[in-house]
Amino acid sequence: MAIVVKFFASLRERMGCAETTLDAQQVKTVAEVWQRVADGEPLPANLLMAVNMEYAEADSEVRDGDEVAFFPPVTGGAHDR
Amino acid sequence: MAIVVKFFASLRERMGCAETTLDAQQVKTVAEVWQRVADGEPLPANLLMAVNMEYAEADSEVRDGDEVAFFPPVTGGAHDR
Amino acid sequence: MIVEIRTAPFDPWQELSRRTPDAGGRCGATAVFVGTMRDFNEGVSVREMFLEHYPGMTEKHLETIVEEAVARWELLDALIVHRVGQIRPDETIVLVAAWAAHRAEAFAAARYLIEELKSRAPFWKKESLPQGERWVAKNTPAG
Amino acid sequence: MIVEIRTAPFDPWQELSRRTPDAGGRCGATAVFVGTMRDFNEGVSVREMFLEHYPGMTEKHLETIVEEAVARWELLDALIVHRVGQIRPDETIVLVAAWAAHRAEAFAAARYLIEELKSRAPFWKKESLPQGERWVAKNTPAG
Repeated sequence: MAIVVKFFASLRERMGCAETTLDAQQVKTVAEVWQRVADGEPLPANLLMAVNMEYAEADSEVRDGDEVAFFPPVTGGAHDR
Repeated sequence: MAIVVKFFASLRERMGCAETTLDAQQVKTVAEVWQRVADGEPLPANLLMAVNMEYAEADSEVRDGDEVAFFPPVTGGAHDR
Repeated sequence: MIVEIRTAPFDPWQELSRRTPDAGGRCGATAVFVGTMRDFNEGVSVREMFLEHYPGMTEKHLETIVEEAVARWELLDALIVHRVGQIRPDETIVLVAAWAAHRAEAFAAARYLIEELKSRAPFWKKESLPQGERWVAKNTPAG
Repeated sequence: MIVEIRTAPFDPWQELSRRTPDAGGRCGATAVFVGTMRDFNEGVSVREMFLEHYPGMTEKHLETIVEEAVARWELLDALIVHRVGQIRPDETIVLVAAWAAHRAEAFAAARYLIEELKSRAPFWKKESLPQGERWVAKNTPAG
């Protein structure tokens, strides 16, 4: 199996891709996932992370079959303020 | 002309009438209107009063052509608390 | 600005469908409150109620409340529709709505409309209970 | 409890007509908030916006928010319907509703639903301005 990595919104555009996969043996934490996909760019301070669709932290563990996501701060809801 | 006097809700039932008229020459204030219509019963402390559809006080003046109303505390709005 | 007293049942969502103002891109937030008749009040079962009002004064009073809300929160529009007469459980008693640019104003205005309406507008409730009729003595606190 | 993501325009009042729970005399209060797209944001004219979400996580998150509100205010029911994709001015972005016995709970729950949704749920806005597109950097305060 593998780890699926997803990017959203402005980060998706910047990465030039919405989704990639990693060999699970190469990574143990979300931070390590970021290192593998970001070409050595440090983890942006305000980036949000999720593992299996729950918010996670940089040191959260990842395992084979997990879905890891990175995205900018949320800006949803109504366009009312 | 004359002064029209109205009663609402439990007061209307207690007075046995929804509306009566008074000769305007006999009364100068809301309190005097009450005295004429209530057979000498003192003005109940929590009774609300209006002159020409605006809330008024016992000592508010009344004039020929005015509409004076007496009613219990309001209990309107939704039945939700 | 709309204030209406109704003697027949009405559907609040149909009212809102008809009434939503054409705000031309300026309306970001609509807050709505609907009060419905419950079949239970202060521990007793209520089969029906009669809501009395003071024709003329009640409308005037509701209009004042709406004008106050529109001015205070710079609303695009506001609405009160209120039932009177015989009302049964699950029927709508009151609908209030506030249209604003932003949600804080819309929520605050809708809350103001319903609280002012309950504390000041001339309406009186008489409940039909299994043991007979009773005038409701006074509103319990807003809670 | 209903949570739905929509890719096409929807009418909030029609949704509410279809969804109003049969509360059997127990519902005294319904509070509703509707967020609509404005054509102006932070001083610039907005012609259109694109709302991105995280399919799966967004729904899961909204369901959690609804469950929290229902538990905390003992709601009879609650609802969130949210648009995604290309959205034009005057179209509905979000509808939240809370059904309760009493109005204080209904208002508090509706407010909670929309504030939590805005601060935590995975949605991202990209605005189409006369001078080009821009991702909205972050939500301004609830105010």
